[in-house]
Amino acid sequence: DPAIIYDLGGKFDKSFNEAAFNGAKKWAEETGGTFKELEMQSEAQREQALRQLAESGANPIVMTGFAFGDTLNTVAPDFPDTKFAIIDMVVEQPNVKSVVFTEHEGSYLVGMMAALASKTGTVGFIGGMDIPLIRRFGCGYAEGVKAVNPDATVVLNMTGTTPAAWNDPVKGAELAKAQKSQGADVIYAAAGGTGIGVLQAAADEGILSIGVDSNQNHLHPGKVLTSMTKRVDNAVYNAFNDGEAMTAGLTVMDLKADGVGYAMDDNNAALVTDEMKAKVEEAAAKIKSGELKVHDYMSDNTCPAATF
Amino acid sequence: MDYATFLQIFDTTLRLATPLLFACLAGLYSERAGVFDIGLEGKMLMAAMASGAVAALSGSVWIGLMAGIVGSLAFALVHGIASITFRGNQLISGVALNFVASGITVLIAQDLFGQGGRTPPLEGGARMLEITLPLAETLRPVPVIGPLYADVISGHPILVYVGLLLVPATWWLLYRTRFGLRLRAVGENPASVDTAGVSVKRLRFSAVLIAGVLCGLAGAYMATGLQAGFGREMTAGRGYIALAALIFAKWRPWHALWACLLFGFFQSLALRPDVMQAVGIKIPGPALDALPYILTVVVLAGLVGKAVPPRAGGEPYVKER
Amino acid sequence: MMGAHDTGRQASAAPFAIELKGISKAFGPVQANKDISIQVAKGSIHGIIGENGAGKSTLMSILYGFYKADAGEILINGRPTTIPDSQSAIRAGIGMVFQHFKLVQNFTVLENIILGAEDGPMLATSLGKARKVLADLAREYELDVDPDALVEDLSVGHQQRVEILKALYRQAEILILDEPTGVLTPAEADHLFRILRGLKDQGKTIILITHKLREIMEITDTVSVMRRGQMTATVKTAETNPEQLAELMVGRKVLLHVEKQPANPGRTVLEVENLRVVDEQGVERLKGISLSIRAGEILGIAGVAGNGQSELLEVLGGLTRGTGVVRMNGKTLDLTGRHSDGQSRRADGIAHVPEDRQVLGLIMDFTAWENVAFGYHHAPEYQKNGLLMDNEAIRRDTEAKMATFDVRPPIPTLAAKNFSGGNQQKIVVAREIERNPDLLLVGQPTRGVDIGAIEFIHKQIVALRDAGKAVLLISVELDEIMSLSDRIAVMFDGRIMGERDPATTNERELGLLMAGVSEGAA
Amino acid sequence: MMDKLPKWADILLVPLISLLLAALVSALVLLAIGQSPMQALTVMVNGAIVSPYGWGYTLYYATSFIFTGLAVSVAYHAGLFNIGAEGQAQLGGLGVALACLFLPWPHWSLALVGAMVGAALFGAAWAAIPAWLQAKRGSHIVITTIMFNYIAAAVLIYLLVEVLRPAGQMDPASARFPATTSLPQFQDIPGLQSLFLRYAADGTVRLNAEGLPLYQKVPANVTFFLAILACVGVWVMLWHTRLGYMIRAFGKSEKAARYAGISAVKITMTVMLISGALAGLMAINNVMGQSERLLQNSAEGAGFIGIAVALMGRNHPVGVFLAAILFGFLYQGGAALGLETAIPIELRTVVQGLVILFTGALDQMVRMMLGWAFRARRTV
Ligand SMILES: Nc1ncnc2c1ncn2[C@@H]1O[C@H](COP(=O)(O)OP(=O)(O)OP(=O)(O)O)[C@@H](O)[C@H]1O
Ligand SMILES: Nc1ncnc2c1ncn2[C@@H]1O[C@H](COP(=O)(O)OP(=O)(O)OP(=O)(O)O)[C@@H](O)[C@H]1O
Ligand SMILES: [Mg+2]
Ligand SMILES: [Mg+2]
Repeated sequence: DPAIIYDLGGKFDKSFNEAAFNGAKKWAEETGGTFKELEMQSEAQREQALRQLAESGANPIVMTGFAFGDTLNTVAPDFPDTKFAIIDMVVEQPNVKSVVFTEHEGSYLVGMMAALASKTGTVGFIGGMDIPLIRRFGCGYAEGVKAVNPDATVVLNMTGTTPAAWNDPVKGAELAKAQKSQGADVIYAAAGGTGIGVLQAAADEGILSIGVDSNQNHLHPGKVLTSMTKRVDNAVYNAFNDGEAMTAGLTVMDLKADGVGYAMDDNNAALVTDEMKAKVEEAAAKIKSGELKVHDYMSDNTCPAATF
Repeated sequence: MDYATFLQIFDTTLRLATPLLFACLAGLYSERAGVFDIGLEGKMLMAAMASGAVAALSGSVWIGLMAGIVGSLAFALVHGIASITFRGNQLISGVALNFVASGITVLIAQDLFGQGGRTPPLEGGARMLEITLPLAETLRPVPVIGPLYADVISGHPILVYVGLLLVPATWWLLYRTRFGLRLRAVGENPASVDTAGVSVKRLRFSAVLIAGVLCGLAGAYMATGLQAGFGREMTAGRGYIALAALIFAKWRPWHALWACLLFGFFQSLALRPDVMQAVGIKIPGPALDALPYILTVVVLAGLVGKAVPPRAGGEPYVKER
Repeated sequence: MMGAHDTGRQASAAPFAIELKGISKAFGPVQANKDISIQVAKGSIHGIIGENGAGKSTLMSILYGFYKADAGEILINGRPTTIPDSQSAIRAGIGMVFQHFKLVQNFTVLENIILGAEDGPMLATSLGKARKVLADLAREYELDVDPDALVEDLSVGHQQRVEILKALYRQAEILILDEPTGVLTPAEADHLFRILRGLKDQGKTIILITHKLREIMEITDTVSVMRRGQMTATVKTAETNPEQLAELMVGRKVLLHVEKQPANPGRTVLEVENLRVVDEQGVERLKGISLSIRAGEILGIAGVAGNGQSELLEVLGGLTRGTGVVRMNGKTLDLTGRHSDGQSRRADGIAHVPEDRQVLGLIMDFTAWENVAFGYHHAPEYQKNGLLMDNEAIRRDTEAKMATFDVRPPIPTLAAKNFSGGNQQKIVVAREIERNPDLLLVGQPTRGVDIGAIEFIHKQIVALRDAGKAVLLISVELDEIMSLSDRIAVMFDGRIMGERDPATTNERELGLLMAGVSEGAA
Repeated sequence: MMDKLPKWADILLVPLISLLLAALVSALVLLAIGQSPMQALTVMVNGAIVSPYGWGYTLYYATSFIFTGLAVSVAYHAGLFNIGAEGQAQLGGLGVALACLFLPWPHWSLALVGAMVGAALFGAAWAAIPAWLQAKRGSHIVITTIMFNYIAAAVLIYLLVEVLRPAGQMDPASARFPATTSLPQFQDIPGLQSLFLRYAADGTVRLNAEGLPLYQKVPANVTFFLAILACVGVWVMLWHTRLGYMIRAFGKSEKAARYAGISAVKITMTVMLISGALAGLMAINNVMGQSERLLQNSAEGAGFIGIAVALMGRNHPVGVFLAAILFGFLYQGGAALGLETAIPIELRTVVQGLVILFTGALDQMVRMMLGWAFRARRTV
């Protein structure tokens, strides 16, 4: 059986981990297969979780989150016959598949959307743990905003410096309220479970929010502008489908490959005008064709559009 | 830092200080009666889970609130039985109940909702709505005072106001009523109460149960007012911060209010590193998080006046050797 | 002589204020009260005497509903009354002043008085009323205290007044006082007795527990004697005398006499000059003590409890700090620094039998052998291999000591708490005396110890003296002081009032000194 | 009021009954959430005892719990309730990390000694301030050690995020320790090694690319033997040295200790330093022996479990050892539950809390129940 390990924040974070869960669920529903799953409770458990699943014969084993990288590097060689897949991190081992996403591209599109929807000219970004990966979200977003409105202000906040930042809705809500008081009327949350608090506070305060990873538009219908979808579900689904035959190596899921995007559905149809959509689609096409290149924070740890 | 930011931080302070205040007052009743209570955290957590779950199931925040109080009371009762009836170690009982609460809340919530120990987000009538105080909008244009009233004082869930009112009420109860006199006496010298013909057990049980109700309010506020639902470990050490505040306040109601507001202020500052940086202070986030604990140690060290706990605190009352 | 024989006649007259029938009470294995019956006439002062642990306090606590009797019956004013708790006792008109006061230290006098007797749920009304009543009571009975003072700021005598006022405020008709004078100065005691007489004149009934025969003779109308949980007799005070009471108390003819040769004092072992001790509350407990003890003599210190004797022992034993000069075998002792502790004192040849064996002298949860090493755990003969304690050696030593001192049962592995009080005391005395110290400090050596053990312990102390060692003896029992000491010093209010030769002085003279009446005035 | 129990009943029966009560209540909880207690027990036993892999983990956890249990016990003998073992263990981890990262070690055995010094020093240092406050200022050690747990967490987050995290790494953790500091785990120890061989489905030993046999890797390591030594050491210290004698005397009666010339300040400080050092030494097991780098929250609550272990083991090293094994079982079994069943892993927290409650706070109730039982037997 395949297996999946969710990172801190948990399977039901309505965001990153839940997207992974949805992919696994889809696979199970389609194939009728069963899979094992584990949720992390603390940093120190990672190795035991990995080993325990591998010992139990699970194959392949998918894990969500960069934080598994170091552990996987030491565990994978002990189980040469087991296939591993890790999301958001590159681990170079003969039996590991690494899946990374071009979050800056998706964030660029929702940044444009935010700038188009904003009336105040100020928009917000609330990141989870302050790491280069999340800055990649923030940087792409800021670039998208500036592309539409070069005078716009982007208020950037990070929730914390430890994995606890993925699961702190109280702090998310307070940061959202603070950003509103600074004039932001659209806030993009790239913070896992913390985002629940951001979206809730935005809805309570009567401003718009942007979800992340999963399609979160339904959480507060008519109040979530859109969601930057990161198709973790597809990555998990594909890995499960490949089964033991999964090939090792790096897979980049970009806009062109539908790895990232923005979500449109009934819940936000009224918020997004055709004109807005047209502008965003135009940019998307340029990115796919390579005509427009969004800056990747992780390529040089700098961001031309924003300072962190 | 402009006035609006200032107001925003105080607004947050008030919101975050409220659960601390309820728990701190809970500890005050219990410890003033001579029963130490390290289990504030567990009771809050239990109440948060119970109120979040019942509010989600019933759709009514008020039924949820009652459930939160009942959940917290159940733990208070066990603490009472262990430390009053069976004269067990009050500290150990509190520590134990915190563990039980930390685990059992997840077990129950997971069983009820299957969402990893979380309740579904609360909506509509299941949430505690913010109430606007009279004249808030009318007064808003008044310079300085207006925004302060409209943005900071007004616009909180009802429990915030209940918490604030509980401070003078507690003061009055403790220092102006018969019950308060006896409660304070039983924490100082239970034998004096006993020989005066008043039941030590009954007094201590009532104090412990009052603490249960107050922790219930704290937890319910967290799950239905501050946040929209319960999440595992959502009290995040607030019970211990409340304990710290209680020591900081030297077991006095008005001081408790100031201590909780101060610690709430630290918490709200920790949320706003940008503000700290803007005014040129660079305190690492973890240092801000740890500030209440550090301050408490400083107080305990007697550097800021000595904190003398109720004299009979922590000791089970034993008549016969 | 038993009070029960003429019940018939008395009952036809006024009923007794209190009548107890067959009261029994056990604490675990300790039978504190055994089938006790007693009658107290209305409007009288009834004394109860008995040795430590005889069960006096227990009996009164039962009457006050603090403890529950295992068996027996209580009649108040002739009516059978059950007293399950203090509330019922108060309702029955009983008030009690405990040996250890039951006051809330950081409450005011007024708050202490209304506690449990408030009128209605609001404090304001109760406080107002209490203030008035208190003023009346103060006038009536000479019971002045500042109603707004904090109890912790009051002297012991005033705290006692608060306790009495508490009882009177609850309109007690029967007042029980448990050893009220133990902590009082003689002047305060006299004042108390005036108050008690006043109360008696108002028709109140008073039960007074005391150890002091003088007080019994002075103030009571009838007196009951308790011994080992039983009531041995009740007599009219006018028809008895101290000798008879003492005999009833200990169960045989007393005036303990210790066989000893005249002292043969040698060089000076201990010299104390201008020793002062200030306690934690900042009260000066020793106000400049000077004394000296020579080898081969016993210096007895007499005094009412609480006049600084305990502090003297403690500062010499290294438990508390003090100022002044103390020389032991010519060496000046450290009274404030690193070496002002029990270990250093032992190293300097001082052994110490503390006043309270259960709190200081023994670890009750430790075994007998562990207690034998207590304080001497650094002794070389108890060590092995340089690093470890030689538990085997300690156990052997314990067996030897238990044999010499006839400790029963002679089981080294038994926990101290499982020995009787007398045997506990023997363990402590054995441990200290067998060290063959140059100076033995010994406080209340025979408190709560049975007669046989008393004689044995006395012999050991004298034997130590005869071996050329110095002994400082502190005891509240004048008899003990008189019969053991070679010289007697009397302490009052932290000072030494004077020194007497036991051969030429008498109880009266010592009593005056103990009451603070100085030589000139005497 | 209460009948005295025979000593053997007090030492054996009371903890046993408490454990049964805790198990009973846990079973009721399981039933209430619609799970089968029997199934849970089976999964736990299978996951934690039956296979070498399982007990490799059980003993790993037990090793940590022995150290923290001893830490709590030693302090308890002096009448001090050290709730700070968690923070002290985290600081111990810092000591281990610094020793392993910044000093060149030629061989693991030397590294072990160095890391032990680091762990003990840092753990003791973290206990020193609460100890000093208790000894000198009378600040309640329970409260101060709780506060110090939180402060420790903050200190570690700061250091891991700002100081120890290698450039380019995203998770807040130190760099990996050099390979020369790697402690032998059970599958590396000759004699134990063959227990951990991996077999293919056909029963043959599995080989790696180089043709060498593959072993199951368990985190239990040589620290386990150190833990046993620590038990013996603590036992000797408490019952066969002057220090232990003074600690126990002080713990039973502070006043009497003063009479005997035992300094409250000295004993409080010494005992808390020892306690902190023992808690710190736990880090050898998890930080050096297992993760081989310093992670955030490395102690994972073992400091708190130490309280349960000490209470359950009656503060005697033998008891602590047995209780630690029991809790190791509970922990590994709990992990198996999380993997194999729908029962959340938090069940083990509940059991842990209940054990503390029944052994530490409701012990009088248990004694009373036993008292009745004894009396009933006598009258029958
Ligand atoms: N609460 C108690 N628990 C257990 N034993 C007790 C208790 N109170 C008293 N005892 C025991 O009962 C016996 C009688 O004690 P009690 O206090 O009545 O004596 P007493 O005559 O008042 O002595 P004293 O003159 O020392 O006050 C003693 O052996 C004492 O140790
Ligand atoms: N709480 C306990 N839990 C488990 N075993 C215990 C406990 N207490 C005592 N024992 C057992 O009793 C034995 C003796 O205990 P202890 O060390 O207290 O005895 P001792 O009299 O000091 O022995 P020694 O003569 O060796 O000094 C221990 O080795 C142990 O096997
Ligand atoms: Mg008495
Ligand atoms: Mg031994």
